Amino acid sequence: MSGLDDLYRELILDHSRDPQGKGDPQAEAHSHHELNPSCGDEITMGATVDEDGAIASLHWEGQGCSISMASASVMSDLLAGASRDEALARIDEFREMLRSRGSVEPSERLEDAAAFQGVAKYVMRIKCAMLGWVALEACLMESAAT
Amino acid sequence: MSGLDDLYRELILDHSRDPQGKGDPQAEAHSHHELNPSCGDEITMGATVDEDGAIASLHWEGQGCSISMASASVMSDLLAGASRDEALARIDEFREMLRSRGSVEPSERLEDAAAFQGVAKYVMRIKCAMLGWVALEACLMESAAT
Amino acid sequence: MTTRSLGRLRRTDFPYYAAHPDAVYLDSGATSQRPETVISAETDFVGADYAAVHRGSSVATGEATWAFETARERVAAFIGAGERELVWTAGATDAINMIALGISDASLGLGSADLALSAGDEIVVTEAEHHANLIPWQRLAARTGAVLRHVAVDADGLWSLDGMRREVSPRTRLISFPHVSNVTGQIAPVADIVGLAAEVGALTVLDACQSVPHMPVDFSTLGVDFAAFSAHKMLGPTGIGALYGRAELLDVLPPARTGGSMITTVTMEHAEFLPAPNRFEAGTQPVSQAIGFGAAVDYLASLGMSDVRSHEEGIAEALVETVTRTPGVRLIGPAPGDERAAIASVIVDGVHAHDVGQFLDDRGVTIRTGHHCAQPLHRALGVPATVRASASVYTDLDDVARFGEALGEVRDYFGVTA
Amino acid sequence: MTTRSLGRLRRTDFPYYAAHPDAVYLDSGATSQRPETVISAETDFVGADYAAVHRGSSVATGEATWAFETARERVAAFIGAGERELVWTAGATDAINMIALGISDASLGLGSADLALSAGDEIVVTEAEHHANLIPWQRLAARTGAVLRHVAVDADGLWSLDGMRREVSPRTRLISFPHVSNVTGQIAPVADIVGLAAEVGALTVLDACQSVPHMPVDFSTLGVDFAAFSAHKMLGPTGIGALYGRAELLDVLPPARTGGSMITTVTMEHAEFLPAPNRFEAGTQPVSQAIGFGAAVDYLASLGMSDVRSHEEGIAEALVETVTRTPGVRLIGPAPGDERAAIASVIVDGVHAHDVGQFLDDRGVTIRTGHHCAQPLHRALGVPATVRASASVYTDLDDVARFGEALGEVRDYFGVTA
Ligand SMILES: Cc1ncc(COP(=O)(O)O)c(C=O)c1O
Ligand SMILES: Cc1ncc(COP(=O)(O)O)c(C=O)c1O
Repeated sequence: MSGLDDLYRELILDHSRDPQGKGDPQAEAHSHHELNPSCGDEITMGATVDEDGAIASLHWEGQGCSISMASASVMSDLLAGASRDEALARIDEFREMLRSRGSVEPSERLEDAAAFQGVAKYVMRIKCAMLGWVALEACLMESAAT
Repeated sequence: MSGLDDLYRELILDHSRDPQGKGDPQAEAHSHHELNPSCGDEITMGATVDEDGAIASLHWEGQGCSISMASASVMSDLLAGASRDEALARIDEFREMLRSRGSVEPSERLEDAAAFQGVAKYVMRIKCAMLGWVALEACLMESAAT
Repeated sequence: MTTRSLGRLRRTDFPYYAAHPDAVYLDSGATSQRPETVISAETDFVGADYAAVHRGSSVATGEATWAFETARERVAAFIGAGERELVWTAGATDAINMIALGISDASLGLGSADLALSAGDEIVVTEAEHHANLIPWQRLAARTGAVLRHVAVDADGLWSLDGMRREVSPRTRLISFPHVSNVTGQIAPVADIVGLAAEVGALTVLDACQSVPHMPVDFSTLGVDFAAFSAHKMLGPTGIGALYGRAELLDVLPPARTGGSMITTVTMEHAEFLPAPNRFEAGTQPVSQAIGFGAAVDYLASLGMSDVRSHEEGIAEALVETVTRTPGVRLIGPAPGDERAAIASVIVDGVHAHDVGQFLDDRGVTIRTGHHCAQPLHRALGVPATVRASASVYTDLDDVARFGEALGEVRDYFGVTA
Repeated sequence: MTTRSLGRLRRTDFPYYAAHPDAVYLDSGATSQRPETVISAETDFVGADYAAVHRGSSVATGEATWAFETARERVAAFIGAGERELVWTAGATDAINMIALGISDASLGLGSADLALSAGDEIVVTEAEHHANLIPWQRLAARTGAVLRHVAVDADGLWSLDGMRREVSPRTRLISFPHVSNVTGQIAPVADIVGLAAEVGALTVLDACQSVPHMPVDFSTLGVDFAAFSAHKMLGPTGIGALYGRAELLDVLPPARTGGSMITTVTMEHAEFLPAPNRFEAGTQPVSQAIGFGAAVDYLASLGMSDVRSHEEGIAEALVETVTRTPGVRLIGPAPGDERAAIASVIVDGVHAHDVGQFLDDRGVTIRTGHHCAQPLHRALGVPATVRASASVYTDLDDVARFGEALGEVRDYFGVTA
């Protein structure tokens, strides 16, 4: 697999062409906007956490490169329905994998999100892959505070 | 002669210890203050030009290194009584000698001021040697304009 | 192979190409490669005889001192300025800020009243500005109550003299504009705008970052009041740029940055400033960088800037030709056949600029993706980012061909139907 | 031979000494020599893989990118700052101006009202300031109507905590002072002044140009709000320095210099700025210089700053001892036996400082003569200029001995009777 194909795995290209979880973030209890100032990519993520602390609903909109769009899409599949604590733990794992420069193997719990492993070698793209995850993290923090 | 002895010739050290032409510059018709901001040396030169265009009287005060003081002193001896045009010509010759990096031999007309030839090799000291001469030049320009 | 003769240039003059003879470097608009002479000018200077430049009498010292003192002369001569009209700055951004902050101080009464702006006075820029030639004027307007107006760009990202004419009025005090746009490659009609400014008595500021490295530029002939450019875009080091200003203006513009070496007399209450250029050069200067800058200008001058321009005209034509025949790729900026600098920014239908950039990078082609510090222009184009190829003296037709080849494969890779 | 062990230092690490093993360089207070590792860090970076730092995937690129990104971490760690608290600047002078201009903008309503100064507010500095830490505050006072007060120095050029206490009042909004005086070598009682500032709610700014290169310095432990220092005085390149600021202050201080790379969203009307440190880093940064700065800090850290300080304490003692036993030479600054940095400024009875300097230069001893950008201090001493010897890590006792020898011959050469 060439470096590039390792970055743009089939799963990622598929998600970028047909992103999951799109919808009106403002309709959720909490929403948060994230911008990558270096390229203009942006995502607004919305989430509603139910009384048991589970993500009852999650929707986002945004524009950007295939990595940022696919990553938000895969995350939507993975974390919709998860408990707040579980979701935060997955976000941490995802971040750790990306920042490891390839030294950290993705945990099984990341499921399809493991496909973003190849991003770790492209320092300039880590921010793209994190965009949606960081936005959800902010929503969950806010929901915990209220 | 070592480089240093070529800079600090006996004549220069003598003049710096016993400077000529000192007196109240404000008592002259024209006076001008020159400062070397890099070291704080300063000279106020005063000159009175008579109706025939000759320097009837010339006095200065100031403080500074031996080069600047000796140079003002030697200039006083050389140019008191000279015509304005002659004086301006000598000032030009002196400047040219200093800026030549040693390539221009002093003209005989510079008399004792030729002793400053060694300064040409010390770029940092050219401004010191010029201080009094530049101040006189300004007085003469002013006298010509009035 | 280069398009037209740049006789004295050897790609191997550049350590980058010596190490990577096959590299396709098309990001000179962001920052350029440096010839070995520029690198060694600095290294030699900071090595064996570093301290000596300040004082001393050895032969080596004399040479280092001479190198430093003459660097300003050489850079000034290169852009048609007197020595007193060329100020060292940290870069072009710093230079533009120095003008804006100086006028701001003048407006607060800390310097020449002639330069002061009052509420309602107008500053005119273009919608094509690099942020460096936009935000400093926004801040100046906010400080003084002046109004910032702008000439809009069209669907191709171009602004026009007519548009400028509509924005300029007797209230206009300052017009700042890009000599060459870093996104579209559009070349400004400088003489016309200087004429327009003269009609209303406005100052002119030229953002010359993308012109000075690529064509003969003589600021005094052009007649602008101020100009700014950076060494790192013209084969020189980072950490240094230059502010050009007409001597009589520089002597009265208040220095925004104050400190050592720019003064005559300082008391605890008050400081008197030196004349230009030194009044703007507070503190220890980028000494070795100035020497590197001098070496960069020497290298360019040895090629001849007219030859550089005709070489790059050839590259520009080839870029336009290559891009316009690639399906699904839209070229912004001047129409094919029209004058432009050797800059080509494109939008690939269906593929985000970042993904295009990553693909080209994988094919060994270095270009730039993003808003290129020109968000308003990109907003007008309706895209957040473009893909920009930009050339310099060492760019050749093979570079363009390999760029074109890779660009042609992008949409297929990302599965976009043609 | 060094006074105390600086085990890892080899003079030949410095190309200057490799070329001139007998050089007596006592002008490190002005600018320092650089080890080969600093020079080659830059050269390696700008050579074969220059462009690559921005994007790309080769191993060399990865290393260059890593070098650039970690330089800030390393410089920040060196002075006890978080990464977000360390801003690259063009130098210390630029850093101090950035604070003063930022507060000026805040006072004009362009940013945090907390930082705004009003007419009658007071700024306190010392009479020992370098012009870089004086004129920017004069200008800020002039812009805002604030009053600039100062602590006077005594006949030896020293200022005191008591003196500072007399100038500080509830109207004091900012206290700026030199950690180490570049003329007297006096070391400030930082903790006491920070305490004094806290009592009245004033900000503190530390001019750390002459401390960071010579002793362990931890700004967060010291508790100052802002600090400034330059790379070229600490074995690093010219063209770069740093501003330290507590994160919560840097996030609200308006950026004086605006342009690319310091923004989030820009429209023609308005720009939003990034958080610190990037909000202060407009335009292309001194990239290779940052890498050189990182290498300089690595070199110093490998020596250990406590060991550097005790080495230089030995040099300071030797300087004081040598100077005080030379007839007709007056040492200014702290009394013999009192704490001082390895800086000794002297006045030679009957010989102008410039002439002393020329004589020493002829004997192969490089020192500095002049007002050292501290005219008010020299006015207080009653002389226009002094002769300054200043040390760094590579200075040894032989240097001091040869300086003493030459100094002993000066008056005789100029025919001054003892
Ligand atoms: C105490 C002090 N402050 C400020 C400065 C200014 O530093 P720079 O010239 O590197 O900006 C210096 C050095 O000249 C200094 O010694
Ligand atoms: C047109 C234009 N103006 C200004 C700048 C800013 O130059 P620098 O980042 O070197 O300060 C650039 C380069 O980025 C540019 O292309």
